[in-house]
Amino acid sequence: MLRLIRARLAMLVIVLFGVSIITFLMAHVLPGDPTTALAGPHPSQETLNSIRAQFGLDKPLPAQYLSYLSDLFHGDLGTSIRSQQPVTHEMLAFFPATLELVLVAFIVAIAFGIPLGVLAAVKKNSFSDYIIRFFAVGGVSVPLFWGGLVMILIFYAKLGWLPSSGRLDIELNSPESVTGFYTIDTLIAGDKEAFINVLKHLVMPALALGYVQLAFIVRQVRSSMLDALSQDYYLTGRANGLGKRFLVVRYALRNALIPSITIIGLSFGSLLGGAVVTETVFDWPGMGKYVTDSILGRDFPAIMGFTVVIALAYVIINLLVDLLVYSLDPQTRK
Amino acid sequence: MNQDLLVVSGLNKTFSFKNKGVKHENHAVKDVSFAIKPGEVFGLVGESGSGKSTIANLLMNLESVDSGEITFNGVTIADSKAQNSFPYGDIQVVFQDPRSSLDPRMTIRQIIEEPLRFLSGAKKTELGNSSDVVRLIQAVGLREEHLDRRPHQFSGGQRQRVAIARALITRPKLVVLDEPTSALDISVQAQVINLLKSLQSEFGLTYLFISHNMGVVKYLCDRVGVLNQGELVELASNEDIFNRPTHPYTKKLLSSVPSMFKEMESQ
Amino acid sequence: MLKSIKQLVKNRFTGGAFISLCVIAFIAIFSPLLTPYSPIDTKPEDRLLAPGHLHYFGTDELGRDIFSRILAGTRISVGIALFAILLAAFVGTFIGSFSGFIGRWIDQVIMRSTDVLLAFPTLVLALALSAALGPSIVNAALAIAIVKLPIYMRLARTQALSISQTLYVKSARTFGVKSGWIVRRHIVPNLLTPIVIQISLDIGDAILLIATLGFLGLGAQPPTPEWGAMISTGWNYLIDQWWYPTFTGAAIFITVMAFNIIGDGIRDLLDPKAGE
Amino acid sequence: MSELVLDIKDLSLSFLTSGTPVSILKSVELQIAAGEIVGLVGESGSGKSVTALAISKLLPTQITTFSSGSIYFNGMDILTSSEESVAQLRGKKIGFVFQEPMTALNPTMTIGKQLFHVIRRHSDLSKEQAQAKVRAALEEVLIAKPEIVENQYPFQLSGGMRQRVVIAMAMSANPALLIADEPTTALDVTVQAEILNLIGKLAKVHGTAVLLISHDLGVIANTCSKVTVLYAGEVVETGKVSDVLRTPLHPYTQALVKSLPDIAARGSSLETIAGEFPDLRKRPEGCIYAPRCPKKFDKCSESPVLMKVDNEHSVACWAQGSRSSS
Repeated sequence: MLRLIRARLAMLVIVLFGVSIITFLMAHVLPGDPTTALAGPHPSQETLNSIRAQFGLDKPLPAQYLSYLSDLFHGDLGTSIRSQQPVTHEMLAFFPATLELVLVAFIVAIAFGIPLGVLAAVKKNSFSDYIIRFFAVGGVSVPLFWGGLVMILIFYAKLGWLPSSGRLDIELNSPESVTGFYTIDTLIAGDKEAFINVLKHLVMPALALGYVQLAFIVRQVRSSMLDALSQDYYLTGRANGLGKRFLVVRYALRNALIPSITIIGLSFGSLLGGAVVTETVFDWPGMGKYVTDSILGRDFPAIMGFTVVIALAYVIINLLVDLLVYSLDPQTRK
Repeated sequence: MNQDLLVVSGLNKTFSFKNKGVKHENHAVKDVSFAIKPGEVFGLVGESGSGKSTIANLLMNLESVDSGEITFNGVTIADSKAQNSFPYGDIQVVFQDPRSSLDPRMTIRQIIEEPLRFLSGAKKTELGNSSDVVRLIQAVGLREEHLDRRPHQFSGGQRQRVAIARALITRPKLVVLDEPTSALDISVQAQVINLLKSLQSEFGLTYLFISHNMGVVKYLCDRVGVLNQGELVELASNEDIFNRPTHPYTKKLLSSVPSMFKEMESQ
Repeated sequence: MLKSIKQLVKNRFTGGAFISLCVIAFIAIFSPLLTPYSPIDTKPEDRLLAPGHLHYFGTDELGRDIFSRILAGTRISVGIALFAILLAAFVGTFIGSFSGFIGRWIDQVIMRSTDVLLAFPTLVLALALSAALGPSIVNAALAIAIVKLPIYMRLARTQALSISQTLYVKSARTFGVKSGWIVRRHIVPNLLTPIVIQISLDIGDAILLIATLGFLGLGAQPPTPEWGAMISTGWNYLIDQWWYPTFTGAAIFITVMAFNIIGDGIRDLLDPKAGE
Repeated sequence: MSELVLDIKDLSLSFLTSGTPVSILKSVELQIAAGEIVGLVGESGSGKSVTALAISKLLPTQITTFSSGSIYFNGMDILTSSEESVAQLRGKKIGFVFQEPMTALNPTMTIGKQLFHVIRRHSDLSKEQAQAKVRAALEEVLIAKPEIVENQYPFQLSGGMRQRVVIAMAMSANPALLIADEPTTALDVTVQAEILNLIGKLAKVHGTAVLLISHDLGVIANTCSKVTVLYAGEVVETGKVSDVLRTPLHPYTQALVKSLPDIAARGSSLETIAGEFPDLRKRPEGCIYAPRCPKKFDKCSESPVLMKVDNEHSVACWAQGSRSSS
């Protein structure tokens, strides 16, 4: 067990090292580097040089990279051009909002994705299989932003059932932040009305974001379930008189989950990515929206800061997935 | 001309692999020696893990030799110093599984002619560019129009015939048969065995026949080596091995074979 | 190949998608002839008209015919997506099969670098790359190609590894065949089927990525009629001129759906195990 | 003759493959009495595994159509019985052993747990009693140190050990019939001998009827008392092993026996069968073996019926029929 963790951690360091190189390259080497943006329209040479000096861009590349690395190490993601604030602080401020949205979307995706995938596999080529597959292929084909827009159009503009932006109605005061999750903080504060309101705000963004990953999970679980159901041990079980339902749940599903967990881990990562779009459409004050505003404002350090944070989160998720697979699949413990 | 065609002396091969961080050594071939005379069918028998396939790989230069030496026609073709030139074309192989030994994307003609493409030196001049693909495809019992089809259009038995034709295209002196009939049905196996026997006389071939099927070895092989966990435990003529086995493992192997008539007498 | 196309059409599920794909391809190729109005010229007086017989999908804030811009957008989205995926597939297959066949430390280096690229969620990496390269449709295409590259490198590598274990490659080695011939004649030809399946599954995703980058302002810049960019501006008119962003988005959805259904059909057809 | 455990009469079935029905079995007859070990031999495509799966209704229902016949198990016709009543038999009255020990067991569950599930399913033993029975079942199939094997996973066992576990599972409810479909094909010769002896011993001890399916005549000769030979889904010959293999009457059986290298004289060439395997999409009229049969004559255009040559030896061949008394 320890040996596996050590190997994975070593891998983690290598990958993070690679991530830092890529983000460094993107930030400092590629044509659109920040100085051109900062210097404003047709800058004179002096202003360009002073800005370059200010950002230390005049030093040789390796030296720049080392200083970039040491900043990263100390959690310093550079300063935002727009707000002149350290990117790290802004990230920390916005992170809980994104995490709350992504977690709810993730729970929705798994809660419905796994059972639907299993159902589609067990009832292969039946009517319900076709419906689920059509629903799933729709999910992977819908553009995230368009899905959100259509939802706003229907449930906000036309039916007026749900609010279309923000985490809480403006007139209600936001809960005193304990966990940073409005859902939990309102519960802690015992403010039932605010809690309901927070849920109403969460519905559309979480569904818009979760639907795409739900579709991915359905397709993956269905294909690995079909594979598990076609294995010899399933036929041996049937021949030994074990019930179909028992075999599907206790035998096939367990084996089907192992390959699916990796995909589910990946889908959590892409939820973080998708949040950029969903938060913009639903005006959700999280890291995603912060990034789109940075894009509009050419705030390069902020964009790069976001990319590093997401990559770090993604690598940690993959580590957790590996450990989960390790516990489920005895062959990895050989 | 009783000079041996192939001489294997003191052959050793060890595979090392890591399992849970611990280094494991698998001494697959332990000090194996034998010689094959021209025109002979030499059998190598053993169960899985006995090292027979590893020996085949060593002979075909697919694995490097740890120690010991292999000489072919008096010339050293493999030893621990590994910079010997391998007589490609003189030694050919036919593998067990016909479904995987032919490239599904190639036509039968391309498959059979592939070995010709890489001959060098004496062998190339000897063959010139007379490619007797047509003669060979007929010699193995198929028809000329089969040459332009692809492997998936053939049965297991037919594919094995194509593999044999491919092995003979370079007019080899020695053909290594690595379990050529194990994946075939009885009736198809009989056809392939008859074919191998007739081709041997027609092309003057020498066979190294590797198998776990004692029945086929008893029928085909002049001399037989019995392998157990990498060791050559017994080497003798067909007569001696099957009627007067000396080594306990050989006896156990022979007694385990559910032969047709032996049991019924006692029933 | 013809037989498999017949099978694709026969199955009800993929039949519809196949027809819509033909229509999309037709539009992409002949869009200049099909568009009733110029997708670029503005006519302020026709600003934000509702869909009618003159303008099937109405007009945008600069009086341009939305229907024509959507038709013109087909060529951009599908064309760029194909370019990015084929580029990623070609380069990825080459490097992946080479690394899978040669193995040893080269393989490790290449595989670790794919792990690094895969350490970013696709959208995030595409977003960062486009921002770094500077917002333009070509840079967006390059970003998508780079993001998709590791998928093909890893797929080609695993395929190359399993093919190099087959008996026909082992036999080729016994003929004294050089590695170059084995890769060219045995590895790559047998590698194509899984790569084609992955390409057919990836095109839909690439179109989505292009549209998303466009929506975020990182893809095509105005006035190019790129679907994502159109919605990026059209979004502000959602309440009053709901058809403006909705129809444009529907075009993306239907195109991507058609590609994905065909992709599934091709996978079930060519890779029997996955289908069964 | 003692009461029949299994009585298959005139069984014909076809599979729907890519739209066209392919006739897999045609009027198959097979009888097994308690305590008897009957061999079913045939080459690939003969339909021997399909027959086995048909007995406990494990064939894929959407593509299988039974065109005729019945399968009586202890007097109950499987084909007309409900799925629930047949499900009761599986594992309890009919045990199954498959060919591939490598994949027959669930890779992510311990051996003990999988055995436990089967035992609990077919008995009302408490958890503790069932756990004890797991160990007893492992001992009965001669697995050394069952208390260790119990907690191991399938990938930690050798092929032979895994096949023993599969046999323990199949025999755990003391079934009336054990179907072993090529149980030793994937195993080494020495391990094969042990497994065949184990199956023979268990059948004798429990009086279980055994249907042993194999393509290896040696395995059949060594283990079974009676044998049925299948060619392209049709029974060509059936009878006592010594009769059928020592003095085969049907040209196909004769060719099979003569094509075996183990008993052929070294110099002689083996007898082979000309022609190709028939296309079962349109099963030819008359004798299925006619196109490849050296003894073909005009009567062979009529489908032969299984005719008794003596009380226990029957053959489906006109050339044989005219010579014998019946």
